[in-house]
Amino acid sequence: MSGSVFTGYTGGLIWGLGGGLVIAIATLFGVWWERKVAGRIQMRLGPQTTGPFGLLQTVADMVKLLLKEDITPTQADAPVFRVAPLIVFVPIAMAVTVIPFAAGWAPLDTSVGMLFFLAVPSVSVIGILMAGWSSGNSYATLGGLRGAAQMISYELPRTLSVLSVVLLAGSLRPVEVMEAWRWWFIPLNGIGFLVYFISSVAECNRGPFDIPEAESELVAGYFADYSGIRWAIFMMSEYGGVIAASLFGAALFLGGWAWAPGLFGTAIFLLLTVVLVTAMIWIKWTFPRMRMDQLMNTAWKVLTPMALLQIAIIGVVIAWL
Amino acid sequence: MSNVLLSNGWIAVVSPALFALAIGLFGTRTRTFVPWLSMFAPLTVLATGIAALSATAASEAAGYTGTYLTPPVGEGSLRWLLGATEGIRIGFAIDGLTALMLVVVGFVALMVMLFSIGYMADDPGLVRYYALLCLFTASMTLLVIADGLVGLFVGWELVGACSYLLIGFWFHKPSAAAAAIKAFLTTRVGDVGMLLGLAVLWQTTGALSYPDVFSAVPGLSTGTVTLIALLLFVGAAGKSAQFPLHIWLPDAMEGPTPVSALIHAATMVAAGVFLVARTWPVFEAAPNAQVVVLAIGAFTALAAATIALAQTDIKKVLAYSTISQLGFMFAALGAGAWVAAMFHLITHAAFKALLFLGSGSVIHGAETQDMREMGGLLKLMPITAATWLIGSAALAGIPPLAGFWSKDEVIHAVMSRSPLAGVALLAASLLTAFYITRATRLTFFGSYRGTHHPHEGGWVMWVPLVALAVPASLAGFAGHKIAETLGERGESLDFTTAALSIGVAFLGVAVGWIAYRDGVVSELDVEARFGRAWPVLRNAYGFDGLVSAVVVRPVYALSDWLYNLVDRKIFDGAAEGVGTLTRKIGTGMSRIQYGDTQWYATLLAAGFVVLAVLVAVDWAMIAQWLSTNLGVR
Amino acid sequence: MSISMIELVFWMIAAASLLGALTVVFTRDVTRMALGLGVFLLSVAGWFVYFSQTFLAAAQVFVYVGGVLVLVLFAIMLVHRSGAGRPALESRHTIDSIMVAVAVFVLVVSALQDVGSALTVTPLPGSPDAISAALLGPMLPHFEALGVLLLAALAAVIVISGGERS
Amino acid sequence: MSLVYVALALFCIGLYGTLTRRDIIAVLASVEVMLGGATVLLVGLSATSNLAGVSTPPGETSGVGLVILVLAAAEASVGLALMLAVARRLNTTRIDELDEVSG
Repeated sequence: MSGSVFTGYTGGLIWGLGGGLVIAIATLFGVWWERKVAGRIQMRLGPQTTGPFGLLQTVADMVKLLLKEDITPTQADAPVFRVAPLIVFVPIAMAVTVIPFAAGWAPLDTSVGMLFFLAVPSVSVIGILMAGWSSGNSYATLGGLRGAAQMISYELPRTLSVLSVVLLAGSLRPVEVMEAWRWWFIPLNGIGFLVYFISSVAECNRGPFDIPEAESELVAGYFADYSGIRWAIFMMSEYGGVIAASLFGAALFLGGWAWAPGLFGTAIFLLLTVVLVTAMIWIKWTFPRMRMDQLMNTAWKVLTPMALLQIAIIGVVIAWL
Repeated sequence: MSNVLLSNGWIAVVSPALFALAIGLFGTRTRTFVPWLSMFAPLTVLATGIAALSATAASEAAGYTGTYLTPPVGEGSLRWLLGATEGIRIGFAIDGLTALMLVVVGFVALMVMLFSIGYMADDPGLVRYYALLCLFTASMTLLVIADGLVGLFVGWELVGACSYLLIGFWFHKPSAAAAAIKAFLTTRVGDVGMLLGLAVLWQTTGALSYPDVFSAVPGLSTGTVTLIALLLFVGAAGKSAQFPLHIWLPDAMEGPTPVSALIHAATMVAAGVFLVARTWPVFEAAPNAQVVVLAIGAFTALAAATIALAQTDIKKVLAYSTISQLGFMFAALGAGAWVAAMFHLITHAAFKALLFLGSGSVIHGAETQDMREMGGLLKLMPITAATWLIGSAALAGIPPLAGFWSKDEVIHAVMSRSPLAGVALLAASLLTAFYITRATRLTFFGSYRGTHHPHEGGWVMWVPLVALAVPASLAGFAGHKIAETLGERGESLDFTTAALSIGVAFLGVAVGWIAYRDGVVSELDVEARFGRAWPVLRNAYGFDGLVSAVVVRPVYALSDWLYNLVDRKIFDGAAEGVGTLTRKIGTGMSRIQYGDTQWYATLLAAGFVVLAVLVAVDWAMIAQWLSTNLGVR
Repeated sequence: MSISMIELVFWMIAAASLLGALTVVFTRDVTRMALGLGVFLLSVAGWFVYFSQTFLAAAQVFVYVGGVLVLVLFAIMLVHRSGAGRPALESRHTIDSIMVAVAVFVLVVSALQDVGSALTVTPLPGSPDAISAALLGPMLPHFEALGVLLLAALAAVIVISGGERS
Repeated sequence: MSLVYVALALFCIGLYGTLTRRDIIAVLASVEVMLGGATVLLVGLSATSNLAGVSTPPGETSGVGLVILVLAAAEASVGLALMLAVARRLNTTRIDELDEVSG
């Protein structure tokens, strides 16, 4: 890091690639976990025959998808169509690299980490728009537009909710935020966490905010024309987004490794992440889908004021600290 | 009351002007009250005049050595046209002369306004008429009340404008419009002379207010004073219709008859006489100018009287009579008897206004102006006839009526200065008695020859006649009083002159009475007897035709030439050429503006490059290099 | 190879940004133009990283790539409705424009000759602390003015894009 | 010096696009390229030059960049909104068809 500016970032690049791999693998388990939870919610068992507890089911699915024909529709804009899934996935994988997994350590330890985590995934909106547009399909385009509108809208409350954490900790560097973390941040920043959690669900385009891919209206939204590995990458992006958001929330809102020293702390952090992931799955399978206008109203008229309220509260409290 | 009016003499000007403005702006809504309301305007003037007159009579005129005729009873001024210099003072001063004029103007205007109620009752332009009368009253008052030639000139031009507007009052009649233009242009000739006179005066004395001018006159050379006096007289002749600028007054009879009475008999046309009287010190210092005034006055008096003989229009008779009588006044002025001139002005104002209003009454009743269609109106319109007889006797110079006294003074003064002029005036008196008798006979005696039913007007029409008949009869006895008011001693009657003029008057009346005993039949007799002379007289010696041949037509031709060549070809051509050129340039330039934003942006960037190059290049160095290496300078 | 690592990075970023810019200017496909713009904007973020302005880089990504570019794509999709065939982007008066552009380039480069030679190699990092100190210190008026400007722009956008009321 | 070349090249490429593109969106994108080039030059010079031995405080470099960023974002959003309004009202996005003011 000393001398040249770029060593840190080359390191970050390597870690980013590693993070992508990790996310990819974690996604497999994420999908399995979702199917198990969904099964339980729907009073059935979910995958169970392939491997122990059906653990290898998604691996098998993966193999199947890799072998499936990769179709590019004739009226599609081929290069754009092909590159779109990657543009959706890569930023999400990159975002994971700034998460502080252990005391004083994050794969990419940068002074603007908090901003990085919010900024980089926003690039995936472009991928969604590209996917929807390049398909040359009205449903897909509509889905892409919806998704972009939704994600841009929910970026605002999400950023504001993270801002309250930044205010409390007085730093944009995630590692430093974690060091400044105290247990009473949870009650104090309760509203902020709620806003963050809800808008994260919306950012991931998951139910009940899955308007962009609403099967009953838009078939499957922006990735309706995708198949095989590219479709898989979209799914990975979705689960990657869920996992990344949960990781970030577990670390910076719920304390992460700060509850206990050493590896034990990291274990607690991962456990909290699993809890958040589970909560998201639970929400998806419990609540009915929202209408487009409800979706927008929620972002602008409920979540944004709430986040602002939280910032106001913290602004007052900070004076006492 | 009197003190307030006199020390604030400007009220007599401003109040009629305000009435004029108010009537002009709001009069149409209160049509019925307008005439009555208007009378406050002359009433103000009359009140001021009477107050001034009584104050002048009370003041001790003897031993006064100031520049006014009598000690001013009211005075005030303010500075005007301020610039780097002191500016010009414009203000008012009321002395005896002004007081007399104020009374004349106020009284005649009041009578005329009263008379007009009946005469103009059915005219749609009633409101405009009264507004103009008020404006005229204000202007005339300004003319007489001003303490300097600037104020006088402003009033002078304003009465001219009012005269123009009132002559052309029935502007839908082409003859009236033409007469108005003729009057305006003719008097303009005189006014230019007057303005030149003022300019010379300003140049040589640096002053235009009476006291300053009068105190400066003795210091001027005789030639200068003569020039100034003659130029002022040109203005006076124009206004007072003296030869050769008399041609407008007969035509001015196109205006309403009460207007003729007020403006073209009693007041405005007398303004020339007033001007000479007012600036008498100037004329006094210029004997040669006096000779000119005397000559023109006497000639005009005689010539106009001869023309009046042959007129068939009752108003034309009176118009030429007015010219003739004004000639009497100017002759008196030329003879140095300006007091006599003013005396005659006042008596003439009374009896000529009376005669005009009487003719108005006749015209109103008989619905014609041609005396050949009248006759026998004595029985049909007794009051008008009675007052007319008083007025015509006064004009003819029958004692003891007003005209006799003043005319006697005039003839006496002229006779003592120039016997030739005196004889001319006596001849004019004879003709005066003759033509007025002729008019009287044709109008009121014999049998009615018209087709209408002549009748007396309402009381508003005969009351002014009666009211004017009083001064027309009695003003002659006020001669001494008037002279005293003017700061001079009155002259007693000269019996030789009186006997002569009485004889002449009775001779004229007798001849007239006999010649026209049968009305229009005799008219034809006379015409036949005089052969070719009669039409010549009727046409006023063809002077109008001469003027139109010598002046009007060349001017028209010149105007046409200028219009066709200079205005149409040069100025219009230039103006239209500029317009066409601009439009062509605009059309050409608009092709660049074809709405392509990006082309504009390209030009913008290219312009930036050019500018930057211009700034970046070291021109001085290049110039140096060029001059050293190539010898380019 | 005399080229250093840092120079390599410089030229990589330069190549990316030039590529993006040229795509924006020359491509005939609307979507690719937008993608080229995305590449360009990301490369600008790369420039910021190169100059150690990490906060600026993150903000660039957040505001431009995540915001403005999305708006551009939105606009493209709203205006060129899908299914209507892909509209070809056309250019005109290219010759004069290229002359002007080259002239401007030559002119400004020659004007900045002296400035360019004064560059130091190592830029100073712009940390969030320093930025906040600057924004709330000497640049506070700029900061406040920006707030007002953004509000005005927001209002303007709402009014302009609000559409006609009956 | 390479920085100046590259940044100005970006600017002039953007200028070329602005002058030649027929579609408003493309013009707008080209303007963004111009702006990006200028910003790169500004931030780059501010961060790296020490003319006369005085260098810009690090915070202010980013601060200036941020100001430009926000200004540009506002400009872009207003511009896009205008473009949408034009497209909706006049039914075209071709800049050469928007010649209401042509002479």
